[in-house]
Amino acid sequence: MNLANLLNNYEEAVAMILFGIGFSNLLLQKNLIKKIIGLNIMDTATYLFLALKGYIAGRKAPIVVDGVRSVEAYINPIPSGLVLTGIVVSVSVTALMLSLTIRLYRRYHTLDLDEITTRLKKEGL
Amino acid sequence: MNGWIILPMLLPAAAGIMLLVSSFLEHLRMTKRIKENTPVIVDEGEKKNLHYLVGIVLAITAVLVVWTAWSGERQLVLFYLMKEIPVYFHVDAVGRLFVTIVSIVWVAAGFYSFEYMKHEGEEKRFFGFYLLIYSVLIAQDFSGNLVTMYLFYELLTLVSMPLVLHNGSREAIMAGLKYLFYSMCGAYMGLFGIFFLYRYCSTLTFLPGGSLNPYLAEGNRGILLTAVFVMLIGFGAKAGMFPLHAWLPAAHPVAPSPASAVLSGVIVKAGVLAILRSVYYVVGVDFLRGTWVQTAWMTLTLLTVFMGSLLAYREPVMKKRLAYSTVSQVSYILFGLSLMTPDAMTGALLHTVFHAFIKCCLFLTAGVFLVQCRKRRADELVGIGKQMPVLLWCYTFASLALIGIPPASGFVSKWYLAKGALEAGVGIFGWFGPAVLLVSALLTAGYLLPITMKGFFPGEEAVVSEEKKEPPKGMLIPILVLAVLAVVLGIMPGGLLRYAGQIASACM
Amino acid sequence: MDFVQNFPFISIILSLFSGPLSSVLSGKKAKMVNVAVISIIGVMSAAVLAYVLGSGQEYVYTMGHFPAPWGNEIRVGCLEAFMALFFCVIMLLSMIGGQKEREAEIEKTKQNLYYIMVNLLLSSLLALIYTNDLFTAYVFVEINTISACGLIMIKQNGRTIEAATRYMIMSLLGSGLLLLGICFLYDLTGHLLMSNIQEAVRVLHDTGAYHIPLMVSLGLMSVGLAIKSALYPFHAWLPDAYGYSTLSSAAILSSLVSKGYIFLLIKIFFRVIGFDIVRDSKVINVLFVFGVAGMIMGSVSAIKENNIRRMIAYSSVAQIGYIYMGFGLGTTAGVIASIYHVISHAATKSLLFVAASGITDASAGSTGFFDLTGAGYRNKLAGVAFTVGSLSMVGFPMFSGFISKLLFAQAAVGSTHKMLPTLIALAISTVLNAVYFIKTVIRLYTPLKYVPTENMTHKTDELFTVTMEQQPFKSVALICFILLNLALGLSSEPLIRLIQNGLGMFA
Amino acid sequence: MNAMIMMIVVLLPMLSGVLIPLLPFKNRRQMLIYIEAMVILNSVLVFGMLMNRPEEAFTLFRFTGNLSVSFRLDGLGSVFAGMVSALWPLATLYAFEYMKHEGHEKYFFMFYTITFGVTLGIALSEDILTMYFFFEMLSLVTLPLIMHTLSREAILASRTYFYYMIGGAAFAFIGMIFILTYGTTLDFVPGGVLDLAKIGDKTDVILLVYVLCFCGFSVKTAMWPFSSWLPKAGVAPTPVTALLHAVAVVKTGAFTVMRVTYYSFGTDILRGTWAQYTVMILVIITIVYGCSRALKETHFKRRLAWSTVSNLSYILFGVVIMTPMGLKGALGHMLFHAVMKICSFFCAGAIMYKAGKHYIYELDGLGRRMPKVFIIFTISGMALMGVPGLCGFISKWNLAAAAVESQNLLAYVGVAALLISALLTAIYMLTISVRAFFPGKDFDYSTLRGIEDPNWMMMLSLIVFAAAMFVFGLHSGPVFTMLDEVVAVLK
Repeated sequence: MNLANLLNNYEEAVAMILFGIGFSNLLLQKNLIKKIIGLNIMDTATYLFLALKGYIAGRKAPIVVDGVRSVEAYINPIPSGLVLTGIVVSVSVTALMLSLTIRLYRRYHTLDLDEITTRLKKEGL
Repeated sequence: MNGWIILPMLLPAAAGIMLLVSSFLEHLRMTKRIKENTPVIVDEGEKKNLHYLVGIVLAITAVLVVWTAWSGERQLVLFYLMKEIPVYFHVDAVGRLFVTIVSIVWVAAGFYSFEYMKHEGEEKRFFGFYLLIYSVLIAQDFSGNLVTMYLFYELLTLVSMPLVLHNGSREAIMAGLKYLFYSMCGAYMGLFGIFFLYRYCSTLTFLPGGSLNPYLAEGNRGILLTAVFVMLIGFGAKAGMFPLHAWLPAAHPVAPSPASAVLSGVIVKAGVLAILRSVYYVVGVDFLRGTWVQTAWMTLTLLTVFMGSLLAYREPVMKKRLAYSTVSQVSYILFGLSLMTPDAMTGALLHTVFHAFIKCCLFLTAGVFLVQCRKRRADELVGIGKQMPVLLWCYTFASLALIGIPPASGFVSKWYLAKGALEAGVGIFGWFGPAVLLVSALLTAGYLLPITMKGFFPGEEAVVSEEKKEPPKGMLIPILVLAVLAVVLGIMPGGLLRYAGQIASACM
Repeated sequence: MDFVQNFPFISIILSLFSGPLSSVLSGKKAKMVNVAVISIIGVMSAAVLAYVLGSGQEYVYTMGHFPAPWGNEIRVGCLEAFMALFFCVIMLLSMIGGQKEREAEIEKTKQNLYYIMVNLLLSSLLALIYTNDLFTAYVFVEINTISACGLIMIKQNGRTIEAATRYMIMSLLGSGLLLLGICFLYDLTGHLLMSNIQEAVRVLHDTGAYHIPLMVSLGLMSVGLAIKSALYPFHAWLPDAYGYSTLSSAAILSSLVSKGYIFLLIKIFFRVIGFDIVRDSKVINVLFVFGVAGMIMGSVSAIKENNIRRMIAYSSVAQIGYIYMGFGLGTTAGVIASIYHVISHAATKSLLFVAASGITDASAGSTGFFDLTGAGYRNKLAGVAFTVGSLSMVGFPMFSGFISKLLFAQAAVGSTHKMLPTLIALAISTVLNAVYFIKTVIRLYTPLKYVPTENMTHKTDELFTVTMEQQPFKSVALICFILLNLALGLSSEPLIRLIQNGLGMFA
Repeated sequence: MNAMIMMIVVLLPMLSGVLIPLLPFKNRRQMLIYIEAMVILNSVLVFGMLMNRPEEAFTLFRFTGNLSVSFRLDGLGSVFAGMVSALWPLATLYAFEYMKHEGHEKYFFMFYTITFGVTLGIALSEDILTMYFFFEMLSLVTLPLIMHTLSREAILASRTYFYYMIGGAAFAFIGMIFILTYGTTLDFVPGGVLDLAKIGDKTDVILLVYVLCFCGFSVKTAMWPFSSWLPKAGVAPTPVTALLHAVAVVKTGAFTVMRVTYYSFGTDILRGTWAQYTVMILVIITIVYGCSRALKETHFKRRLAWSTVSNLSYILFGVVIMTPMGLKGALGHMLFHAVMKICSFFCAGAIMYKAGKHYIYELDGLGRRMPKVFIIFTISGMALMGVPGLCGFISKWNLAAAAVESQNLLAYVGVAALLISALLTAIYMLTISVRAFFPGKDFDYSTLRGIEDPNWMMMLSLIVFAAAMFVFGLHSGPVFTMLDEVVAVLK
């Protein structure tokens, strides 16, 4: 484990840093929109990581254009598939979160979750 | 004919219980009458009958007891309390001696109280318990093993407590409870010792010289000595030995005088008997001689002797003064026992006898002062001798005997105590003990004799009526008898001395 | 290949498609469909269970007949089949028990939406149970999250939306970590199918290569799922989500959703990593510590709580602590105890939620602690049911909780270092459980006249007695739950053997 | 078939109890006759069973493979079962009169009768699991009895009670698990079942677990520092306090401790270890602590409850001496204390019932109005103190003899504690009697108008118990011969 390793795998390092940023935003931000942005950063970082793992330098995307070439010509297609699935999941989750945020905003006119909680307590619900 | 042994116990017990029940029923009737607002009639004739009944029972019992005791060895296993532990009666020399003292004092005080208790009321209850205690005391004296003795020892406390709280005042109740708790405390400490003796002795039956099992005791000396010591302190409570002596001065003044008389004269001797039995007849003196237990015991008794006298000297209330005197005098006996020599033990036994008579006599006298002259305090008793010379003479003789002025009885016992102390080979205690006894005797003179002096020589300024008002015969005669006994036994101690000597030599 | 072997796949698909189907149906019809689907799946799971038990071994169902390592697989052992059956039963009973509340609390036009969510939830749970593919598991975890969120927020007031938001946030954190963990593992092994990964991990482990990344991956997945199943201290969302959502939701969420994640974690431990490797790692010690903390702290929070629903919710935190503590012991016996507790807790907790609602029905709808005074007399069945549930939670012999406590303790004795902490934590937690549950039970049986009324939010004349006839569905559900509890408590032997067999098939 | 009877005696009271609220009784009298008949029938069955003891075990049902609820009758169990069965009918008789006032009788008697069965279940348990099972059941079925009046106080008391019970059971549970793991069997075997080979070097852990388990089971005997529930539970109707809290519940605790100590862990591994000293210290503290609290207490029943705390620890003291003789002493005290304490509680109940007095300072002069009750109370007080001739002395004697026999220094301290406690007992019991009989010279009896001794139903129980105290006190041989046989298996 030395610094050289880190530099060699700089893409992975970037993915992890992004994940950290996203994770901490999701966890720590008060503003719901910022939380959702954090969520997306986090997910994207994962996709970046996955995509990196599937990528093999010098090869092409596994899309058959002119007849089947040998397997060596393409990168590993599975991570790409996973990334796609992940994007679908993340989009739907984001949509759900946003819709929840809209509802909360309509009710309480704020995006601060803690403030909403205190108001709820006042309402005594 | 061993079964006879039970009769003198049963008779007073049955009579006592009968009286109590009848007193109880009377109470119920009374409360009902109060409810119905009918006047309460006290039947004088009934009272007379009561006196006859009690008198007859006392007399018959006393005769029976003396006859049972002095007509040879008797023993009886009544039943088994636990496995291997029977309730066992056995008439032996010590029991004989004690039971005789008890009977004499009991009859004397009993007859005295016919007259005295008129002032106190609740006679049926009083005599009921009085008879019960008598029966328990006889049983204790005849007990043949430690557990039986303990059984009656504890019963004694319970049945004698009502005498203390007889008049039902707040003070009396507190004193009664105090008496109860001190005695219980003592009894339980005794019991602590018994538990250990049960384990380390081959039997709990009284055997002169003890029955400690040397094999078992080996290696457990420390705990065994502690147990014996605890036991001594415990049984010492009833005998008024320091540190559990405080009940005496509280209980005596509030009890009716005959009750204090028997408490002081006889019931405290139950403690002495318990100690005597456990030390000389169960543990055996050989085990204790020369140990720290003996030293500590001697120290405690001497301390009590001195302290009791001193407190008595400073005490103005007559009955309290006598109570402190008892504290001091009974510890003479215990000191004698603690020396563990035949002579000292003889002295102790003699002192037991003498002190019983003397102290009973003194308390009965004090009772007369109380009811006849309405005087509680010693310094109020001025010029008594002019009013009741016979009484005061009795008092004076008894006092002299207690102080130990020859030829009165106390001298003989103290002589033997001192002799025993000097022979015992207990180092510093050999001469220190007699010295304390002497000082205490001086103090005794100091607290008893002023009453005589002031009684006969009230001084110039005191205004004293010269009218003769001797107490009624019923009260005077018992006092007279006891006083005479106190003096005569001192002049002719021969038989008694031999008897005590035999007991002592059998134990060593 | 027997036809029965298709049942797991069919049941997942059936529930998955009945979801969209419900969207075009009216509320009433959607309900019928839902009940029918759950029942059918239950029957099918029972058939599968019988089949697996009969054959005595697991089987793998390859989807679309692509072989490993490319195809997606379903793997069925007796534990999986039993779990599916059990989840169906609990879900069915919870749906029956909470019917009246659903109709009252959900807008008429949105009734059918609720059933979409339930159906989706069921399908995701089944998929979590059956799947042999890690990434599929991830996808269904997310579906699970979304539908659970829907269940929470369906009763549309501020509380539930807020609770749903909080739930979503925590869940997403958890699934983010899970996803990252899966990616790491994929990176290390190049496989997504559990059995393949296990082989690869075994090789890695034996050679000692990539030890740290493997551990990181394991840690990420464990923590992710722990967050999702509300292990202390990640439980903040739980009381609100369980406490304010509609009855069926609360019952299902507490007894099933978190259990689905836990089951997935078990699979990861046994089928993906291998339990001996997990045992050697320090991850389980972390789980153990948090589990024990959860056992105590959950109960402490529950004691402080004045709202009966939230109290039960906090109790869930404590119970999940038990389960993780069982993992943390690092022995197979511990895991068996945990699985048994998953089952017993599911049965008990939903019983408690339904009973609590029966009690609040008889207390003018209030969940406040003081308002419940004497409710045991007003709704006798709910009172008895709550008592049974409480005793089970406290670990009273005859009820299911006792057996799980017994199993935990036995497992603990097998572990040298964790023995005393576990036993003492168990004892303390039992006492704490007793404190709040028995307090409530006694409150239920305290007559009204002995309680100062100023603490109550309602007037005593608003109270009325609720009989069994008035709540036929709830009563049926309660009686079934009670019987289930007794059955689990009195004859646990077959079930324990089944769990043992199932775990044996895992390895 | 012979073994079946064990199941019958356990289940019959439960069943007949459950039937009480369901059966259509025409009037109270019918119900009472039914209850008493059932209780007596069951007691007769129990004694029949004790006469010809079934040798084999009987399994009721199984929890899991090797864990089952099963019964077997051995010496120790016989003693306990016999004691319970002898006392129950009398106590029930007493309860009839007393409960007239309390209301909800049906439910009361339902649980009251069920408790009988559960207690017998403990007595007959073959293994530690069964015992634990009934132990928990007992906490549960007695809970409604304490709650019975449903007053605020009763509710609080029952809560405290249950928390303590559950806590105790939780720790007892640990012990059970260890026996399950390290024992050769769960069954009770004289001398213990621990498998030394399995334990290896973990003796200290076993000892710790024993201490925990001991504390757990002794919560029911109200051992310090777990004793405060017992006085609080005194809010229950007196028959309950008397029977359950002086006899059944608390004695169960003692009984379970005996089982665990002598039949599960085995005394050989425990004797002379720190575990023995620890529990003995706790017990000794309780002996003195209970008495001191009793002394301070001015509420009549609570004072008796504290006295129970102390006396129960006498029993535990016998147990922790960990010799057969100690067990014998403990059993003796268990039997005798049951008689003494039930008698004094019944007296207290009669006084509270007839005079409506709850505090000791209110009892002045009552001795004149209720002489029979107070005489019996005094006798029971003296028995508790250990006055020779009454049964308390005998049991104390045996305990102390066992302690001295064991040659354990701490046990000597225990003997001293026993005696200190006896002294304190004298104070707190006799002050009551003295107060009642000697209220002071100028006491106004008219304030006590209309108070008198209770009717024959209550008096009968009292007189029987008082007589029993004398009989056992004067002639304890047969009892201890029987106990000797019981403990003979341990040698």
